[in-house]
Amino acid sequence: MACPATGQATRPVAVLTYIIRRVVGAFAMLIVISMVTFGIFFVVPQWAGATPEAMAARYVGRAATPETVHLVAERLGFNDPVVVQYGRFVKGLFAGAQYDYGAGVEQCPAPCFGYSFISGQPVWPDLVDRMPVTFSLAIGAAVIWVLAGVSVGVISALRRGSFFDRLSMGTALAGVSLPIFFTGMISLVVFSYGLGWTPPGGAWTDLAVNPLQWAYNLLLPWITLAFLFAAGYARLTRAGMLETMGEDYIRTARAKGLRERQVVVKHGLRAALTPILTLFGIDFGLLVGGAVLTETTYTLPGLGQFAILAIRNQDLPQVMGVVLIAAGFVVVASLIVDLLYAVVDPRVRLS
Amino acid sequence: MTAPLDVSGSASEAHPESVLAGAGKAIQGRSLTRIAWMRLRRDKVALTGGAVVVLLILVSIFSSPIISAFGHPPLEFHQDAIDPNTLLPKGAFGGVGSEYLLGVEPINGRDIFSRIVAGAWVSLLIGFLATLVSVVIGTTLGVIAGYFGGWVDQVIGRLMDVFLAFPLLVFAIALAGVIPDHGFGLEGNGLRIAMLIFIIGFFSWPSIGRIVRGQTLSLREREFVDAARSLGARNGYILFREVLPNLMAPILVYATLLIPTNILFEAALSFLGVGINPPTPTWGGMLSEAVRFYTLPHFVLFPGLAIFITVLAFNLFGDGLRDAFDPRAH
Amino acid sequence: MRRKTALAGAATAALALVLSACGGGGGSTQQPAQSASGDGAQPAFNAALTQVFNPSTKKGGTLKAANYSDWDSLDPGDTYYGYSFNFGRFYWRTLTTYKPGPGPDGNTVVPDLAEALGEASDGGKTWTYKLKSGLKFEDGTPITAKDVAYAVARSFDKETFPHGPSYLNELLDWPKDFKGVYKTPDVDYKSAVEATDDTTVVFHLKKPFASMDYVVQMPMSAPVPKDKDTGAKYKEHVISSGPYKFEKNEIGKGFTLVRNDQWDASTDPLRPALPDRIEVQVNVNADDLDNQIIAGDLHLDIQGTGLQPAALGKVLPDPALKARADNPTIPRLWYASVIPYNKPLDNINCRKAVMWAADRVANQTAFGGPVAGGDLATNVLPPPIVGQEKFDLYATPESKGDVNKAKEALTACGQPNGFETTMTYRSDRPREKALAEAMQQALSKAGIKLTLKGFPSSSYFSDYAGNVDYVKSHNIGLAAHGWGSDWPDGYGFLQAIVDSRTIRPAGNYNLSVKNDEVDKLIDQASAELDATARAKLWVEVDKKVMEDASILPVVWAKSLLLRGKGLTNIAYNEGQSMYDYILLGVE
Amino acid sequence: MSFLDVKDLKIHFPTDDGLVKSVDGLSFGVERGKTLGIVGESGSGKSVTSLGVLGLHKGGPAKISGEIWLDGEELIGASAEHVRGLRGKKMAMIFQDPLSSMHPYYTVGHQIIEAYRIHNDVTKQVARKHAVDMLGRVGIPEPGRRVDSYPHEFSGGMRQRAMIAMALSCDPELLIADEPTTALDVTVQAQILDLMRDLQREFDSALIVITHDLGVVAELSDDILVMYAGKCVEYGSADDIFYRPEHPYTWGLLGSMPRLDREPTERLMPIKGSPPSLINVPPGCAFSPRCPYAERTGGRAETEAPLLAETEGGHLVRCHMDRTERRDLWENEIKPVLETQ
Repeated sequence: MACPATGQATRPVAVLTYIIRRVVGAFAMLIVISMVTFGIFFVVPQWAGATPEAMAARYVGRAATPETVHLVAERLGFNDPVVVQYGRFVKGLFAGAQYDYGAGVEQCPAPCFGYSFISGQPVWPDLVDRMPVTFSLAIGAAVIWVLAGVSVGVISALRRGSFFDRLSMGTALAGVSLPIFFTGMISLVVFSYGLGWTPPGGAWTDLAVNPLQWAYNLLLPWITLAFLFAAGYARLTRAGMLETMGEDYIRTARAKGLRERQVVVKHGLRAALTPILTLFGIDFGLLVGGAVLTETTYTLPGLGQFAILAIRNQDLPQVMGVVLIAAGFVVVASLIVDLLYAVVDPRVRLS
Repeated sequence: MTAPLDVSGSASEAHPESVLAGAGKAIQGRSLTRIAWMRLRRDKVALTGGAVVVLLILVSIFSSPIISAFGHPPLEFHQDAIDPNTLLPKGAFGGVGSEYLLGVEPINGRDIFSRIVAGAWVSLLIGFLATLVSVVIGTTLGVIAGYFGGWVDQVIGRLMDVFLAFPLLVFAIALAGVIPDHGFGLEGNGLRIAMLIFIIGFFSWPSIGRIVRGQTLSLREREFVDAARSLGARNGYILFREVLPNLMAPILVYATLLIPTNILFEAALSFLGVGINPPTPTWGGMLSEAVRFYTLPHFVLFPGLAIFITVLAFNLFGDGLRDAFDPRAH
Repeated sequence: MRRKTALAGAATAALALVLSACGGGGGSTQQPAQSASGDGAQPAFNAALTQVFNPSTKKGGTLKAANYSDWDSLDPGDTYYGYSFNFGRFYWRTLTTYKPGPGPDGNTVVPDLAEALGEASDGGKTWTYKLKSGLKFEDGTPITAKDVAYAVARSFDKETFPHGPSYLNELLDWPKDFKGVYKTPDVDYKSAVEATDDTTVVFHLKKPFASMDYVVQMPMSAPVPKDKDTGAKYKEHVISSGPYKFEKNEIGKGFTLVRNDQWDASTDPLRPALPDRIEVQVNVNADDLDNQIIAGDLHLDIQGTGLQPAALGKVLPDPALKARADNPTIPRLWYASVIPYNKPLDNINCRKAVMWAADRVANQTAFGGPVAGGDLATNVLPPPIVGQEKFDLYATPESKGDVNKAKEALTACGQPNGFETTMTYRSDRPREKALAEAMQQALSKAGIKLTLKGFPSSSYFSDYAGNVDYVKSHNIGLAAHGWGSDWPDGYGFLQAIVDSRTIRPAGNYNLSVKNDEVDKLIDQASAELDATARAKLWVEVDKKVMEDASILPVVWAKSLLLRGKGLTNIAYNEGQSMYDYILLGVE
Repeated sequence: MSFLDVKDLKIHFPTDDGLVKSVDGLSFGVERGKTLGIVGESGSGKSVTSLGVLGLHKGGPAKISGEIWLDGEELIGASAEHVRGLRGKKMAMIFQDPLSSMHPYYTVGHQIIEAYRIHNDVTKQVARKHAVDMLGRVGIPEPGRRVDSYPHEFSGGMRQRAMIAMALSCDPELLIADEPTTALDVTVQAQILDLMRDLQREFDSALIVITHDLGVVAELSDDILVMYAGKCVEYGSADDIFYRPEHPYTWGLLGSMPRLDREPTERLMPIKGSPPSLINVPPGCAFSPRCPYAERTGGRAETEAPLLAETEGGHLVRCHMDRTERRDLWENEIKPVLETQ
């Protein structure tokens, strides 16, 4: 994250250096995350006393013979030391890997996230396949929650103590206190299964196939997810606006004879939105990495659902893939936000 | 305030500055706590939240007598309350009535009221203790970062950034999914509860850490710290005698606001099936079963409301507390 | 054939049980059942059990099907799910298959690729199958005996195909140095399976084995052309030998089957091949799937294991929906293994105490009750198994358990005050969880204290209940378990779960039966070529296991299947224990 | 009537803790070309007064009464929109902390241009030229380049100059400077004060300087008003206040006046205690708890509020002590001590 500091205007070279440094940092972070994830799935079971065979036995059919289990353990490399297994994974990421499918060998180009232990399918195409779902969910919800949250927050701040303020802040507090798996379920029961206005859970159409259907299918998840976030953003915006509107420069703007609307929008909101931008970057980054609870509740075939399935199946290559992708999105989102931050707030120097 | 929990215990809202103003007052006069208390006493909404919190704590402590007075043991099956042909509860709205206050579960007819009362214990225990873990980690690292500054601050600050920008829920699920069955001298749900407390606490410390760091940073520059330092006080003494006492108010406020986040976190993990093992009733676990029976409104509604009311109460109380300690809110 | 009549009796009994279990519904279900036998068009409860419901020969239309999880593999050499065996017959043909259609005949095998059932020689050590003529793959190349032998040989490689059954690996006389067709392409495997000419496949077994016709109805015998074999990737495009071929296949999402114009109906009297297209989605949410079938958006739930609890609550109370349902007893037993590895359950009397103390009605309820769950099981073999007999060594009043007898047994075991042990279950299976909770309740009355532990299905047998070390070190005494037969005879059901010689360090399905007498009887039964005597011997095995008190039967499973709207030609098949998919058509 | 005439101005804020009487019956006037200094401790109500004159409390929670006449126009009763139109154009303000008073996200030039274009219908180019011009007039070097700088890129003194440029951009007839030099170091203070004096002469505007520091007004003001707890305690010409002060609070202020020849933190005659809460102001003299001479009033200080009374030609004092006693104290006790410093 950029350190807000007073200093000179940002120069292109500085920006480039900054980006390079951030990308290097991001790589370091991803490597740490991958090591920890790897450790969780290999070291923790070993603490619990699992042998390579016991681990391989998850990935065979029922009534498999010990020989089968042993062969699979060999094939998946469970007999090697953890370090070697991890090294193989990293090598796959950077140099690609080879996949022996019996009748031949397939080249899995870098970045190779490996092949599912369960289905034998390469992980990367599966991840790519699921991204549009999570993206659609996150973007649609984000548009709604930012618009709704910020406008409600601004109005509440300006009409502090009014009926609108009390009502919307009460609703917002309720909103942040409701778990999405509860609101999601209730919304499905009422609007999909009860009134039949919205499609049942699991409905997903690609945007390219039918944009209207796409939006219709995602409407309920969008609104539910947006409600949760909008509540938080409304509270934040309100707090931020109250704070900003008490700033000296707002008084200055008024003393200049500026119209109140301009004071609010141009001077107040602009400053109040900057912390929200940071939060939005993190929230959005986390969300595109997999909206686990929302996707579970609405059974949307996105990255979050993929993550849960992978974890339940203990399908390590898939887990690694989805965790790294999710972390990657967060890193990219926070990088973009930090760059934007520097654009929005001239006091921020990228360093 | 509680962060929206979808992807993770995402970045919490933080107003270090506003509470800082409160902390500053603490130094000038000892009456801050009294002023805050006076303000809190006038805040009916916060008081209601506080009362509900106290009630919930009492309920979870006295769950056994409450259950024996108003319900049936939470694990007991009641086939008589189930229609054998449909396996659904007999009677309207899931069998809600004087026998079963909130109706019964389908298939085996367990008393939902009792299960909710019994589930309060797990929710609150994990909510409180996980918060304690976060507060301990967050305060320690926050104070160290803020007080010593320099590279220490850099390292810890980077660590907080990493934690805040982390697919935490996915990670916590992965971790909770591979909790072994025994270890650290604990077994089964005892170990699971301990591990969940640790996992949740471990993943939500940065929000507190950031606030404490900010506070410490500014306290470090205050005259009374300078004074202590000029008198030759050691770092340890300054930290524990001068800095920490002045951090109590903001820590208290943010801990109160972190509890509901952690309660939601536990509910989410239980909902996803990596929380507390059944048959121990938990609210999240009840909801995950209710998903399959969405045709039964009572089955979804009551555990959901239990979570909602608890989290709301904590949030109301925490908000009130913050406002009380934050002079600028008035 | 005795088997047939015995089964018919069992089926009728099951039906009667259903009818009585449904109380007041008796009158209303009977009447539509009659009309169903008339023209088969009137929907009625259980209408597709004994007749083809809504029979039709009309071709065309798209069959829409969905699976709430995913195939282990679409490759005939690498799959082990019952529904996969059933559904796969759309795109593969095996040497034999179950006789399509309803009623007790359904669990007999009939030739498919083969002209006739197998010919045993050498006292059951050699089995010979003759192929029909005019068989072709989807690319028009003829199907020869070599393709069948190759398919069998390639399925040997468990490193490449870890999912499929290993019966043939163990039964056939493989050369010592054979490691599979990919790793040792030069090793001749004719000592195990060979094509003596273009139409003759010969299997050489290590020892006499009677049930070979049942084994080769499994898809390992579906032909695979060697030059199209891509090993682990073959599942992405299986070369069809049946009436449909893959149009597209997105693993993890679904696939589409279209007509295979090289398939010759004249070689295949079993498959009417009615729909023009078959569309399959996978990983559909189970509850949504049910809803879509109820609403008519989907025709078929491929897993064929029945409705989810949520949908039961919708279907059972609604007469119109209930009339679209069938409630067959399937060859599956839900049970609790009573594990003799730890004290005091190593003592047979302590195991008996568990048998006596269990409240079987509560257990049955936990499993979904008589309709959704199944009939109260008193012994191991389920009714649809050939020659099954029902007996009860631990009868208690109203089947609700007998605390006194349990305490007597405990005293005999030297634990008059009871003991503590742990019961495992699969945490993602609500019914097993409910069973564990019911057992906890019932056993506590006799002083036996159960601690419950749930584990994920994926690692249940490898890491926990099926892992001997784990069981021993964690004092696991009971484990929820369920088993369905690979084919409906004693060997097909019992071998994997009661033969102590199958027990290995991890990944066990036989969790608790360790009894020499049981093992001896199994050897005797599997070599017996006379069907009647064989069936009797399997009943003896069943009795021995119950005497050993190491399996506590819970229910003989029934499923509640819903016929999709617009489906024609629906019949429940005993052999598949679900609807016979190759018969289906759409309106 | 003066150019600006404030009569019995009261600005009260209702809060949960009670009514805060920030300004309670204040009257003063200032002519074009003249300067009024308003002096008092923080919390005495001086800033609230200035904001009240600008009409910045309108629409807020404050309760305002009294009269404010600007160039013959009454402002308290006027519409908010009308007063807004006067702000920036007819009356302008210079705030105390130029860093926080300028918007951090906009360039200095942008903020001046904005101020100019509110009241002047000109193109951006014209306004920009004006802004550069103004920056030059307040003594900022290279105004053509600095116009595109952000406030945080300026030094403190430059920022204050920019602030002044912004305030003067529309030639206001009334200029209020609220602690214009507090945030600056001493040498820069002097420069800014010189600049303001010069500019006032140039623009012939009425100037109100608000400060807690008598030193500032000493150089600028024609008249001085000393405020305490929302009220005027002493009013008079600069000479009256500096050479003939009669209120003990003014003495205190004089005694704590920082001088160039003294350490700024050193206080000779500190005023003991802190200003009273403006909620529930006690009856009697608001200053009495801190006043060393309170006992001389025979108990009246605690019970009876003193009135603002004229001692001689326009010199007003709010004190229970009689005039001779006050003069006596000043001449014999206070002045000698102050002079020895």
